[in-house]
Amino acid sequence: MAGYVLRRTLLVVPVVWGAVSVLFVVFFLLPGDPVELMSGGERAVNAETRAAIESKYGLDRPWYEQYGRFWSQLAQGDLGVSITQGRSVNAILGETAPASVRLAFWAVVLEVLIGVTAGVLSAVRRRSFVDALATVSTTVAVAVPVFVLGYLLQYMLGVYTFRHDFPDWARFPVQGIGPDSWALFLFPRGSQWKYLVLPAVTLASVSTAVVARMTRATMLEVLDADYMRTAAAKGLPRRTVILKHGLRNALVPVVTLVGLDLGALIGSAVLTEAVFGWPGMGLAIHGAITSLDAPIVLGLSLVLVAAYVVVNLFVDLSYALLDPRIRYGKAGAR
Amino acid sequence: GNDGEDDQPAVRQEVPTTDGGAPISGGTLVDLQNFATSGDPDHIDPALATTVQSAQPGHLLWDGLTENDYRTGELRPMVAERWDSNGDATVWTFKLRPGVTFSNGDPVLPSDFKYAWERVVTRSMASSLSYHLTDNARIKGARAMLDGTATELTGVRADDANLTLTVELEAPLGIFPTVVSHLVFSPMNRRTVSQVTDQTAYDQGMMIGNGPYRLAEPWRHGRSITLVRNDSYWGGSNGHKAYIDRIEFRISKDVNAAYTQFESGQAQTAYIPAGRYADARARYGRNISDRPVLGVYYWGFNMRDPVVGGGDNMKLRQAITLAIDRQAIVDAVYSGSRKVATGFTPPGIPGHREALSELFGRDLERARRVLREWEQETDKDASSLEPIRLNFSVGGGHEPVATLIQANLGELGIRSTLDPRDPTTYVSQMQRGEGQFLRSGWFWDYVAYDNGLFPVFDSRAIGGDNLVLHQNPKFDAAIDEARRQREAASAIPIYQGAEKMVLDQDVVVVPLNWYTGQVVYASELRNVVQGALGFFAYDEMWLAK
Amino acid sequence: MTAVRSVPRRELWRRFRRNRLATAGLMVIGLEVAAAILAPLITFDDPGHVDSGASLSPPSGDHWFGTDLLGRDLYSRVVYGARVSLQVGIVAAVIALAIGLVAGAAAGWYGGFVDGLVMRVTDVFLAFPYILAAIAVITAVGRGRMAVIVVLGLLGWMPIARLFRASVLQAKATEYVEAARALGVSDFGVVTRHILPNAVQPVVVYAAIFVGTAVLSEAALSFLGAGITEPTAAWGLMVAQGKDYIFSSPHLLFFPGAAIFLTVLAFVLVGDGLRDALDPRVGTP
Amino acid sequence: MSTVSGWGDAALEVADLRVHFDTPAGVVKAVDGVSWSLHAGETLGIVGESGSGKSVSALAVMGLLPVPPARFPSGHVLYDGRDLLAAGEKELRHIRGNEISMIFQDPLTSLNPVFRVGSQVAEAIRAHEKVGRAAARRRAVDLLGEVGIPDAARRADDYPHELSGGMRQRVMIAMALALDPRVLLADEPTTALDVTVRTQIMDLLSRLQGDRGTAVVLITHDLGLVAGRADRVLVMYAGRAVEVAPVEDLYHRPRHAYTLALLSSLPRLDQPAEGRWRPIAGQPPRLVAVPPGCPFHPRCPFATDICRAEVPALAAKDHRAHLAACHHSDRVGEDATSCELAVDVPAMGGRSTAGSGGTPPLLEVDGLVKHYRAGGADVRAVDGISFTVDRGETLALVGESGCGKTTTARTVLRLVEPTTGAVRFDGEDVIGASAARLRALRREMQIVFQDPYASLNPRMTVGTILSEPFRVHGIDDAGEVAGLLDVVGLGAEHAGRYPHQLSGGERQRVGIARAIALSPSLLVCDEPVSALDVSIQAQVLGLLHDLQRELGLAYLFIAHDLSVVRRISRRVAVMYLGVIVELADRDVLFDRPAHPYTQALISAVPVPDPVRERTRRRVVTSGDIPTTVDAPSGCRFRTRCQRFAGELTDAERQRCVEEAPALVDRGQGHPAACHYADVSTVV
Ligand SMILES: Nc1ncnc2c1ncn2[C@@H]1O[C@H](COP(=O)(O)OP(=O)(O)OP(=O)(O)O)[C@@H](O)[C@H]1O
Ligand SMILES: Nc1ncnc2c1ncn2[C@@H]1O[C@H](COP(=O)(O)OP(=O)(O)OP(=O)(O)O)[C@@H](O)[C@H]1O
Ligand SMILES: [Mg+2]
Ligand SMILES: [Mg+2]
Repeated sequence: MAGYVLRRTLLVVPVVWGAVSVLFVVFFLLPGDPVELMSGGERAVNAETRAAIESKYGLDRPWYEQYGRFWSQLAQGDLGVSITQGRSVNAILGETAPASVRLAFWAVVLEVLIGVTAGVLSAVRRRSFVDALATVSTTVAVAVPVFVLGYLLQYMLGVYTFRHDFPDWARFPVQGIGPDSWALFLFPRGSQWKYLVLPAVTLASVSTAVVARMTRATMLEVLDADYMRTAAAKGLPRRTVILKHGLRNALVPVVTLVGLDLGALIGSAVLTEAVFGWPGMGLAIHGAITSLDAPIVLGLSLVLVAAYVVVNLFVDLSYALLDPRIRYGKAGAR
Repeated sequence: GNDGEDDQPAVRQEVPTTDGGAPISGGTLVDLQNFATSGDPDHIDPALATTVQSAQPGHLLWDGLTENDYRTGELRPMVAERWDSNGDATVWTFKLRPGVTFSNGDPVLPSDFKYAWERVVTRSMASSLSYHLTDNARIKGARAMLDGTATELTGVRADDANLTLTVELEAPLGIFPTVVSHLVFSPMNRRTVSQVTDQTAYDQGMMIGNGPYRLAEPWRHGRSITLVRNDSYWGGSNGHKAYIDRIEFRISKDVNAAYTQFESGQAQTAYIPAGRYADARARYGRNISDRPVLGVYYWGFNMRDPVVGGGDNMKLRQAITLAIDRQAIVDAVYSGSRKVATGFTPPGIPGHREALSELFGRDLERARRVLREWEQETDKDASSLEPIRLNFSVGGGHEPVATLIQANLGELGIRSTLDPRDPTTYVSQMQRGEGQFLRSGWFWDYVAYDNGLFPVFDSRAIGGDNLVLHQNPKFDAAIDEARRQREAASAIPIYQGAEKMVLDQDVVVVPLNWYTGQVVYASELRNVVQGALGFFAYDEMWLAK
Repeated sequence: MTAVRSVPRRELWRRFRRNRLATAGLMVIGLEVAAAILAPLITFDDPGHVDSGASLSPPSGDHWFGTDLLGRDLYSRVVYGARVSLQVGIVAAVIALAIGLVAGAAAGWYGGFVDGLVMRVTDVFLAFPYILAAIAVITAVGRGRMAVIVVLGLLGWMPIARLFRASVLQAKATEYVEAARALGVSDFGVVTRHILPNAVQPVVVYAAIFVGTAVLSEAALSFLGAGITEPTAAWGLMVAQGKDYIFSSPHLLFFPGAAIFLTVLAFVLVGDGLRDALDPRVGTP
Repeated sequence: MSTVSGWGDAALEVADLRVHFDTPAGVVKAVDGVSWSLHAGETLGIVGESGSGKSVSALAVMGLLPVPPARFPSGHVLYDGRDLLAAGEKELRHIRGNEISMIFQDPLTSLNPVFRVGSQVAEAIRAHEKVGRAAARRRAVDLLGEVGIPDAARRADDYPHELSGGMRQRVMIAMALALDPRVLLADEPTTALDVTVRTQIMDLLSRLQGDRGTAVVLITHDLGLVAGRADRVLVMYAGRAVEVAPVEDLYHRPRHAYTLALLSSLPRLDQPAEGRWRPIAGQPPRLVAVPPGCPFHPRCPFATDICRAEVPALAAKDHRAHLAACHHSDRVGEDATSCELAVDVPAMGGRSTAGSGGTPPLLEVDGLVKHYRAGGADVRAVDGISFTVDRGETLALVGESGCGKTTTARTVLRLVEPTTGAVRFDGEDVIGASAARLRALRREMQIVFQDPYASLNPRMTVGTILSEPFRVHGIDDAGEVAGLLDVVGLGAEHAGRYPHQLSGGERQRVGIARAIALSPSLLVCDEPVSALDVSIQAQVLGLLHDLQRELGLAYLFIAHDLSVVRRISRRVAVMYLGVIVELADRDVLFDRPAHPYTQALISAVPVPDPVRERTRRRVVTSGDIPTTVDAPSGCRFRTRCQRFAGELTDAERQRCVEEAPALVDRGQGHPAACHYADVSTVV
């Protein structure tokens, strides 16, 4: 087991390295000129100013020197300095990462709670109304563009309820993370909860559908399993049979999916972040790409990639807990 | 300056209707019209803030030597009590008001101005606003500092004892007092600013100013810039402190989202996205600030282009100008919110004349006639020309305009194609002459005729903002002549003549429309006044209970 | 994931047809393909025809779906948009399939070093936040239809490679492959005649769903300003532009949005139908 | 419908049970009018081929069938004065596991893989009794000890996959008997286990049954197994009960044509290859389309018009307790004693041609070794075996699961490369052959696989599959496919079908046809019939036999079913953990086995004869088969050897521990790898 953990952990390194290097290359292919963008977009830049900016950020050095510098800084825990904001990327990370993590975390919570419940219900009551409802809504959730859903929610629970003087609980803020954004922890404080609701629901929508579909499929498979019959034959109540014996076995693929998702959600939440003005990493990277701010893009992407890989490492390792048949570094018994 | 992005907030020169009632102090204003349109500014340091939005907080944090009255647009003294110049308008002396302090209690002295201006042209600052000192005002020694050959701004003398600031220019400039109203000329508290190691990162921390507001906390990127009332403010030209306790400028890139946020009752101001303008008019009626601001949206011809440029093709340009339906563009693309341009210089600039250009109205008949003349004169066939390239930068929302222009040209039998370019290098591509019929825009930095004509059309601005590469010695001479006038009034006819020259004789640009404000505000917000250059006078507003 | 195994085509079709939803999905796709091909015949207006006077008119007899900002007929644009969106979805899927199949086959068949290498590269690509990586590349190469297609393909092949590798490994270990080798069939023959046809079906399921998600991704990219550019009539672009008029002129969002929705739904249903048809547990009794 | 309860009060009674499933393909009448009763302490055997409705009827008793698709058009399940079919969920829950419990076929899949076995047993207790966690666990550990799990306290914390198949089934039994139920339904409790382990488990069940007086329903398709274990036997066919009788009556005086046919189609361990043997023709019916009248009539040699028209009722025959549903039970009864319809089969196994002309053996395997590396350990799948196969003869290779039979087959054909050792075909070195030579050699050696589904490419039609050999070797295949189909007893219409459209037997025929397409001289058959039903098994064996006679094929026949081996082989090699432990002519091996393992193996196979089965001498091995990774030193069998455990002195044992016995003749007339080889009769 220890050997396996070590091997898997070491594999993280080439993946992160490869991903960031690819991004680096892409950035060197970019035809744009960050300096020009910096100075207000369309304003002409005089040569002196340009030279000064370029030497300040090392943009005048050959690519391999910039590349080397990136990694050597990184070795000291320094992600570099943003070109457009003039601040350290570490600081930007410090502000955006907690927001991203909060959003992704709660989206995953919703996704698991709703997705698994819906999946189990529709598998157990196959071909019932619940099943039909779950199937229809999950298919629809997959086919509606995320931002359209976000706008609809904003309109219905933000604008409409405000205009028509609905009670306070039905009125949701439509932008941002909330008043006291300094306390950016997993658990929002006070009215921050309300700010979280719509983005989390929007972000969770697609994943919830996927989780529900996956849970339903594996549950159906598990319900057919011999050990379910054994459990019933012992005289256990149906709930116990389904929730203890069934769900536990259906969990491995669901956990894999959720793990992949948690890693991916932090980055791919960009659409939701854009719709709700959520100050997360996705939005920061998106903004940095359009303003050609390579240090932000590389620095934050590095963190995202690492987060993704590490989360998945944990998912991999958690299999051993969920399914005792999976033991690493040892041949499976007969 | 040049418009950073297309849609900008607005200025107005007329006195707005103010709501009755006495001003009340207190409350928090959540603002979405400023930074909730195009996201984080690059800088909010007066020395570095390039766009109207990025300069807005600066206007509340600093008072300069002079200012344009937010209601009438006329130039008024601020920190400078009075000023004067020598005979040819090359040496200017400002006498500072005593008792003006920074928010940390330090007095504002002439040396603080000198220090601030030197800071702007310090090479390592790499300020893209340095041209105000080097090119526009042409302060002696500014160029040398920028080149790195000098460490002092030799043309500026600060006499702190007598509160006198003397400025020597390299060329006459009658509008210099107007020029120094620009935020870049704000004073800097030397004692605190010189402590900062990276001067370009000064705006990341707690900047100290002398205006009606002060920073409540450092700039929070992507989120907000928050100001609180400066309770030690000296009162300014209107003699009172600000009313609203706290102003939160929320930062976002999504105009639509911000507007939705306003609609859900989460903010007091918002910028109205074009597509929602009609709806907003109907719904919020009186609470919309929509007067014209000092900016023009235009398409220009590359004057060095063999097909459309040069004297020979003047009539082709004329025909194109006459064919474009400015009204239709304003109606379709901007929901009628902008004003059709009848010249280049917008209303609000002293000297503006309505219908200055004789080519502003659409006249398809005349266009066809002129085109036929051009065909005969040049022995060319308009319909067999290579399609004319319509250049614009991607992402600025110019596609619909280009598409409509394409349709208009089609009516003349002239073929054209959309040629969108990378926004990050658009300017330099155009500077290199790669454009043909190209989109641009201009925002005035100060309320002066010169500030539009010189940067866009003077041959000395080629390589700068003269993207049409217009070069006409007669025009250049007229500008010089106007600048020599000490009296603003006497310069105006000269500027008007110069403008007519570029519009009707050389036919260099087609000004399509003048920008207007598109800001909606909550009914409890009172006395919403937008200054001449697009800045809101938040210090004059108050929140009704 | 449920085990998916190989089923002969005729049988697959028979089982697929039993699934009414999936058949409906297939019909929607068929109609869209027909609309895309016959676009000039079934529309009354050039999709690029500008009529500034008719800007933003609501649906009417003249303009079934209304007009857009520039007064272009939305019905024509939606119909012509089928060409673009189907092209984006299908070509991107083809690119992803081409890369994924080659990579997966190489990894599965050769194993060892090749396998390790391919899987690491797959990991690298999977680790990117998908949309952000797409935006970065599109920013680099410039916006446009080709860019969107290529990027979606280039960033979408990894699951295909993984799936295909797994099913190649599975097929490789079967007794019929062994039987073929025992008969003296060459490696090439084994791969092309026995392994590929059997391993490709689970991938086809994924590819069908991929087409749907690619159409969605195009919309997402347009929304984030990195999609297809004007004046192309692309659904994603129309939706992204229409969202600004969501309250004043909802038809701008509704019609292209519905087109996207139906298309994605159709491909997802077809994918689901294929999966069920391939599922051994739903076999002939 | 007459009730079958004849003997006083029944512990459990099933009356006119019908279970129908609604499926897209139609109504599956899985159980269609079955009645039986079970008395306290009694063992009722239910036998029948796959799909005949055995499991479904047991599950119906437990109320474990999914409703829908299941329906119960008629029937009662009477237990303790209640009808379980009508009982509510709560009542059923009280009965399940507590009063009636069940053991399932596959102990691996029937235990929940994610819970420890101890807790799964404890859970069964806590489902019905209010006991604490700790107390339940103590009882679970006791139970595990009682079912013969050594070191039960520790093993209780194991997960199912950490136990061997036999141990898992013991856990299942512990779970089923935890609450002393009155009735135990054992659904194929030993089918998934190795032969030697089967005996252990059945003995355990019998002992526990005896101790507790449990009534047992023993469901199986193995006629031999019921013969020795059941008091009464019920035979099912196509969802119907066709015959019920006390065990002796059923085996010696069958009164239903199907029972008779089944009995006479069985290859028997206790009978020489020559003699009475009669495969049943045709296929069992599909349950969506059961033939009208007697469901067996299409395959029945006695069938007449009445069989086609009328469903025969289950009626008493010789005496009250012997019932059969056959229109011709009298003729069946006569035939059973006269063997009128049986055909005499000549000896199978081919004739060796070796020695006659001094020609070398067709296949020569010498010191073959194949080691796999898996998970950091060396799997010594085949560890130095040598044997020969002569032209036209059948050499059977037998042994329990995992002993290396398949590996041997694959290495012989060089489908995997051996670690060391030589394989010569007709004198030519196979291992060192070039690619081109290998291709040529492969025309001569072919293989038939165990799983008739997996060995046919599902996307090719039978025609394409059969023409592939010709295509590959550049031979014109015109007419060949039709000829091949004909040879294996299939029609030309099969050429256009896909494998899934064929039955198991038909698929296996296609597999054989493909193997013989290029007229090889050696066919390696890797368990070609073990996945097939008894009646189909007989058909395929018959086909192989015919082919051998007609084409002079030699077979390397791999099997674990010794009854089959006895019927078809000429010589037999017994493998244990990668080595051959005994090699002899067939009859010699069965009549006078010399190696203790061979003896245990043979004695573990039940024979379908109740009298004989009860009086046979048993050689019982203990424990589980070690894995090839941790094979014992010296003699690999010593850990399970009854002689090592009981008869040998310490000094003698020392030799077994230290020295691996060579495969040589120690005076018993044939080679055996045992230091103390000693001939003994166990059949
Ligand atoms: N849930 C179900 N839905 C439809 N058909 C079913 C279902 N369960 C069982 N059957 C069918 O009922 C028939 C009888 O099945 P059953 O399991 O009782 O056979 P069996 O005699 O136990 O055979 P085996 O020896 O293979 O276990 C089979 O044809 C099977 O396909
Ligand atoms: N490719 C492989 N890698 C590792 N171990 C293997 C491999 N193939 C077989 N083995 C192991 O080699 C041993 C012998 O396997 P083999 O399949 O030859 O047994 P068998 O006698 O055919 O068994 P069965 O009766 O179950 O078919 C087993 O322990 C098996 O797990
Ligand atoms: Mg069964
Ligand atoms: Mg085997």
